Amino acid sequence: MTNDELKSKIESDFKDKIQSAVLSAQNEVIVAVKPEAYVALCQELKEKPGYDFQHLSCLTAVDYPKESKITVVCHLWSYRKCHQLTLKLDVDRVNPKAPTLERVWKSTNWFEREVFDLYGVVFEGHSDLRRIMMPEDYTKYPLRKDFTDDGFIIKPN
Amino acid sequence: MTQALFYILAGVIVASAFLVVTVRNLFHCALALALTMFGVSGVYLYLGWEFLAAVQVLIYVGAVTVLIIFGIMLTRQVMDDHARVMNNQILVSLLAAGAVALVLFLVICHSDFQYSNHPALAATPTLTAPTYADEVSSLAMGLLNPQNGFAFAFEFVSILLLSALIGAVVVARKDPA
Amino acid sequence: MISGEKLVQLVSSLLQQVYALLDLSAYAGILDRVVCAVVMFGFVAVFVMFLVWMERKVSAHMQSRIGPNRVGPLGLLQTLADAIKLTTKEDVRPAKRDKIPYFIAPILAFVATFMGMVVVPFDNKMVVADLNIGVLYIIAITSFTVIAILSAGWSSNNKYSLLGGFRSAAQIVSYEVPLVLSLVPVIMITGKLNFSGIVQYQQQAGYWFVFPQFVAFITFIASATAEANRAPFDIPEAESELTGGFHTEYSGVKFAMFFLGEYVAVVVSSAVAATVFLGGWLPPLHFLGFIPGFVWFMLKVLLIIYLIMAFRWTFPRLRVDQLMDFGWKVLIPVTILNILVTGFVVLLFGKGA
Amino acid sequence: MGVGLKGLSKPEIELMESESKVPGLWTLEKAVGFIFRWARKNSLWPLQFGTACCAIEMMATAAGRYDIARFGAEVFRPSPRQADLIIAAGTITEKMGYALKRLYEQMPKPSWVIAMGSCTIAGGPYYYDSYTVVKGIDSFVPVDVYVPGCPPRPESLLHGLMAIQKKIEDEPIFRRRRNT
Amino acid sequence: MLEQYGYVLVFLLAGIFFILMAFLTGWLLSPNGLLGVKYKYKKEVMVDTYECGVETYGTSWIRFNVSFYLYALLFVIFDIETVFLYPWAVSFKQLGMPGFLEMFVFIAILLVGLAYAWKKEALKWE
Amino acid sequence: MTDLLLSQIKPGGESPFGTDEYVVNMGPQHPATHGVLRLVVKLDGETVKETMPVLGYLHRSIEKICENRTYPQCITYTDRVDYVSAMSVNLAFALATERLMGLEAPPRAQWLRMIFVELQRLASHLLWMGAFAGDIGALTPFLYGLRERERILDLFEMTCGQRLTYNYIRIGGVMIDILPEFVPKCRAFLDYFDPKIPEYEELLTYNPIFLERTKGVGVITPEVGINCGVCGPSLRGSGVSCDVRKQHPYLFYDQVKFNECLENDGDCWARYKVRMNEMRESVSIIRQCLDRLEPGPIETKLPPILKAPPASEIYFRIESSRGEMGIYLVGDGTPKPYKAKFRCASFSNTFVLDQLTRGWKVADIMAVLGSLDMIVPEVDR
Amino acid sequence: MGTILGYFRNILTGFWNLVLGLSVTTKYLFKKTNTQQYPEERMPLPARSRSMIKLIYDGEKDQFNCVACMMCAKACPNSCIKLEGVRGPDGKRRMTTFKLDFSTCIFCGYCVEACGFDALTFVSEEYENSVYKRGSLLQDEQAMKWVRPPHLAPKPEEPAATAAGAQA
Amino acid sequence: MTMNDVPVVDFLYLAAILFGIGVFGVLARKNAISVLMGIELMLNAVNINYLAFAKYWGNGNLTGPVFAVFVITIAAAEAAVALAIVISIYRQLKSANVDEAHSLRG
Repeated sequence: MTNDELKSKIESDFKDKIQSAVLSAQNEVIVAVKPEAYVALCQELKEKPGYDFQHLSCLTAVDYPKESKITVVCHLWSYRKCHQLTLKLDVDRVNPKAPTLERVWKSTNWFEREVFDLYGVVFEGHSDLRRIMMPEDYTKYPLRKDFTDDGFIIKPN
Repeated sequence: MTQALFYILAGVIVASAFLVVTVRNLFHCALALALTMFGVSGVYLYLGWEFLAAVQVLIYVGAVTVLIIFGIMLTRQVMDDHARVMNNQILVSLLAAGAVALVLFLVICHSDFQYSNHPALAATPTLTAPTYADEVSSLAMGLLNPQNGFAFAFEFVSILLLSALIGAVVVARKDPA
Repeated sequence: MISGEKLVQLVSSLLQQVYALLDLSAYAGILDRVVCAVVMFGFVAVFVMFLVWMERKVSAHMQSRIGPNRVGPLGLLQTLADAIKLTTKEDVRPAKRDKIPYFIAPILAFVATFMGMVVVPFDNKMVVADLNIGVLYIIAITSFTVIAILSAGWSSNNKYSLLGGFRSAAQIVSYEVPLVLSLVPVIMITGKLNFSGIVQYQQQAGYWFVFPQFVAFITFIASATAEANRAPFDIPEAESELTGGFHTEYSGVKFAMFFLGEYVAVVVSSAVAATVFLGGWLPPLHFLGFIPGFVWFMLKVLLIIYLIMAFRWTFPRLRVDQLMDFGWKVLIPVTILNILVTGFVVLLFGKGA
Repeated sequence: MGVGLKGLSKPEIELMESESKVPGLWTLEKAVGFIFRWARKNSLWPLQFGTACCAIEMMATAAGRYDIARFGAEVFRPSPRQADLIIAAGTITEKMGYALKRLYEQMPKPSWVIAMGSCTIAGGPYYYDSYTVVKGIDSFVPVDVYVPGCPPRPESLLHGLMAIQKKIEDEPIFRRRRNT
Repeated sequence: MLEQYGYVLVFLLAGIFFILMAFLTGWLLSPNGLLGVKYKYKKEVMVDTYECGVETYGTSWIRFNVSFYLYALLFVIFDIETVFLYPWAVSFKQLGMPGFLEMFVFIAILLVGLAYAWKKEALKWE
Repeated sequence: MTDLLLSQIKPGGESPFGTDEYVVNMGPQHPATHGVLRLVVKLDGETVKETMPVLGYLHRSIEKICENRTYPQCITYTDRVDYVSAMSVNLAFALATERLMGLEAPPRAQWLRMIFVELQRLASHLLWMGAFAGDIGALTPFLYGLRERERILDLFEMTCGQRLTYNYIRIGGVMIDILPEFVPKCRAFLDYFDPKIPEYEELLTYNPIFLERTKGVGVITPEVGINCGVCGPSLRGSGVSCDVRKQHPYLFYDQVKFNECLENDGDCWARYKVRMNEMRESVSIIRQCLDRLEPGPIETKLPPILKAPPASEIYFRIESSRGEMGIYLVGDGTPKPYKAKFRCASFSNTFVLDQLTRGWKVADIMAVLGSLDMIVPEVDR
Repeated sequence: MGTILGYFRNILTGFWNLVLGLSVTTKYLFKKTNTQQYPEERMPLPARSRSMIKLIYDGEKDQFNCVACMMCAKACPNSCIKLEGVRGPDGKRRMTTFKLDFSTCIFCGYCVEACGFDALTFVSEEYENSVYKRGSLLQDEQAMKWVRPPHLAPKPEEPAATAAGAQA
Repeated sequence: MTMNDVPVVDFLYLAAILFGIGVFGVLARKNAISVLMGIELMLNAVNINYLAFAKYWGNGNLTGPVFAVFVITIAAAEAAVALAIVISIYRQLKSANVDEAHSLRG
């Protein structure tokens, strides 16, 4: 199945769950998900025979201060079908909240903790949402674009 | 010279035995017990019982003390510095122990053991220290020779050990419930 | 030709003269003993230094390295430097320690094994005290090590120390049983408990016990390695789990004493193995008899020590439960079986076997 | 990061103010001091401490080709109680800094520190834009020798070790009585 | 014969003496000892428990698992066996077959104990 | 800094076995945690009740730094993400950037990249084998591994001048062409290396102690493995085919012959076997690459200032020595990446540690951790 | 019976495999080591080795080759190069101060590649850089001065043209 | 060897003192393990007597040492079982004090 086919298949199968599905210039299928259908869509993508996305490669976030949003990005991979899918979920930057995917892929546990630690996105329903990289009593979210701290020197030029 | 050695040894034994019953920290008690046992093995040696001295060290110092230390670790009361060590019968027990010791002393004083060093007795050949071949192998003969009386006791010991083993394993093992 | 016996006679007559010269003949008995102790301590210290150096060299060459070579020829003084450094290192005493056991543990660890050196027969008659119950004596006296290790682990007030110390105690007591049992067949054959007697038996019989009692030899080496807490049985010190085990909190001289004690334990067990199984001071072939017995003895001891070192640098470490299983479920049944088989064979095929 | 590790000055040595009055004692002291320095120099046991890339080079230094054992320094001790030297190999973050500081303070004196690699010397590649990396461990642990490189070659580390050895020759061994 | 044990005693005392001397030397010469260089540092951290560079948590003197005790117990039992085994081994040839059979029974009974412990998983490290 | 973590752990009640629950802290400075991973282990006696990895002792904020570096400058940081296998990360980043910008490196550069990445895989696996053996107590294989690794590093140093942080694989090609003597030297190394693998196997594979320590220990079932995101050789030990080189070929991996090494047991021993076999496969891949190496350019012509198109993004994965190495790049039209995320195999592999060690003994933590081939900077970045 | 036989067979095979392992290590005990005894023997490093960065000093012209074009400072991912230059009387720029902070330098090589004037170079053999003071790692042009020995030809000019580092 | 320098009564006195201390330990200590240690002391005192008598009055009869061996054996077995009981009581009552072990009665 080529990425083009995958895109159209997703568009037809999950019309009500996604906002958009595009094929990027780098030939990747990028799907923007509706927040309320996020977990359900992931569950189906994992289990539905045509998709078989058993493997969550990566979960991260991108901070867009201009648009005042943080995008949670998941990269899925199917070991059987060998295809890849990018899921995107926009959350509010001021009060970032997203449902957890822990029940779908266990591996998201640490990925979500990391995103929580570095971006401050709260994953609701997460079993153990603590800081993972930074000290427990740290208060800031370092990977946000507007992060500053003492001892944080920005490279000149 | 050697006489003095015995009295030093006796002093060590008594002092460490005293520590065993009085020291608060159980771990220290166990160490003092090991020292006592070592001293007692010295006494055995002094009496000429080499093999038994070695056995004393092997069993008491090497095994029983270790067992007791493990027991202490399992019933951690050791670091409980505020708890009382003695129960409330301390005076009574002091009296009782004193009485026991006194009675024993009296018995010893009034017996004819006093005269064991009587020259007549001292001259008898039995008083020489048992020689090497005697001790270990004659102990074995005494124990194991079927004609001798202890063969049955010997086998009985193995039954005893077996039952001790089974009993202790059953009692000490964690309860599945 | 020089032999251990002559050497001893020479030295003792020399000593007598010295005593006479100093007008101390009345105390000859006690002075003899003190001289023995001092000489033995010197020997142990130097030999252990040599062994540590040897271990470092052997491990280095096994790993395609060179090993220490800066201090002294071939780095021979390396251990001396280590010893001096450890002596001049600050002695950190943890605040929460249990003072008395913390202090006596290193003393006991060394003394227990050092006392074992009393019965080591370097050559015919070249032995400090040829005790009648030699074998039993060594086994009894080295059981003090357990107490030392327990004290060290207990008193340091450190989780790794405690876990390491108690593991070690459990290990040592478990391996003491096969150690003791593996010597029984030899005693059955010789009927002797003293080392010289065992060697003399081998001399008369014309073979070393390693050949008829190979199983006993292997089990002895294995349990002796475990008794000395050496890899692959170094669970108590298991660096990758417990950061050093019972001596985690010891520094400076006290740590050096544990180190020394461990190596003396290795020396004592190798000496026992060399005596009981490899014929002690006997030369391997008759025509090699011109080389003094103590040289042969030391060579055999070194061979066994090399074996123990090679174990350490070759094998992975057993897990603690597997270690216990190995002791109880392999070594003890095998040694008991060995005793029974030896008994049958000796009884069936005549007294001379 | 605002938490900030507190600095620690190199243990101050109460230095000699005047030499001993007895000349013989002085020579003895010198001779003994020579032996002690020789011993310390040739028996630098490092702590098993490595965090990042430099730790791999540290291992390589201990391995066959470079063989730190030649200097008697292959005895990597897991416990700081028996170590003489911390080779701070690799990036030290604030979180790790507390551990490093504690480890250093738990080492019996005399003890030495090698700052190996750019990261430990000054934050290295993580000097800019990093919100976690300590910009030089010398702010809280007294460093004796800096070995630059990213990571330094094993030879460089050996050179650093020899620099420590040279440094030991100048360090006092005995307490001197003050001339009052 | 027994004067030989004088050597043992002297070795014991000498060993203790040598070690105390080593301790004394260490105390004299080491830093912060009597003659050594004085270092100033934070004593409370230095003497605190080492635990991989973080502060220690909870007590170290914990209660241990019963399996330690069970091993020690088994050891005691088997150690007693050696008490009988050694004299037997020494006079093995005098005792002949009857003695051998006696000991066979003895060992067999103890092996039953070992097998029991094995079966009941007392020989299982927790 | 207060240690908040420990204050959160409950002291733990009395267990029915008469043993206290016992919290042992391993790390951050601990010989077996390969650097600065910290494990807080709850024990019941010697049995592990829970393993709690505490990360972040080496969190160096590389992702933040990369947001303020140009694409070529980022390559220097990729070296330090996984210093044991720096070439792989170099390659991943270079390939991701090339895809993002629609570039392609010339064939010779691709072959060179393959050679170096496979050599790096050998070096990494050698170090892993040594460290794994060291974790379970065998010290000598560690030095053997390092000894052979030195010869690989010689090849690297000869070519790019560094031993560990190469900065060799660049966007659009490689830094510099190999020297003419490289190919014979590389072949000589491979010939030297061939008989070494059986030697390690003699030392370890069927050693009864090694078998005891690894067989049946830390079993990853395929379901758990996939669900927990385990990848690379660790997952192949469970019999799941997950080699990116096969599934989603990059470079010229579709033009060389090699087998994907699979074992079915999923225990530490299976993972060990997979890596040992992978070394053999790597040797064969390098031989094939050397055979097919032809002269040609080693770099494509790049624009003077390398800019990614606005709002472009790429998630590119390769098979690094430890498993799936993914790079997620978001471009915003400037010379610097808007977002760079390194998806490292160790991060997800370490996650599974807690599940694998529960109910096992303390010593098994080391064996399992070792067999997962965890590198702390990859976890923390 | 089978289990008992298996028990002994396991013991025997295990023993044999242990002996095999021992034979490997013992074999190496007698093999020659490949240790480079560093202070006495110095391993010849490949010419490309990135051990130390030096500023090339032209002995004939009695000046540094550097013209302070700032390419190296720009290429440096870590901003550890600080340099200043002036335009000389002949209209050519000349470097006046050059500071490289080796305490943060990561030896990535971008500065050398970016240099189009053969002014910076790596010197392979100078790896003994340990210092007692951190300050001495901030080196200036005098400390980095290096005259190219005659047997080392100047580099072909490929780096400046193609180096990716130059695009910074 | 001049063994006979020490009169046999001195051994007996030593044993008596040791026995007395043991009795005191058994009666006065609160902790069951201490009580056990007291018992061990008493048994040792008995053994000293056995061996002293066997040496001085034994007339070559080895019954004394044989009994000493049995005493050592039984003492060790007793210690093992007693400690096991202490441990199991401790597990029930969370205490190893003898006074508190009343509940064993019913």
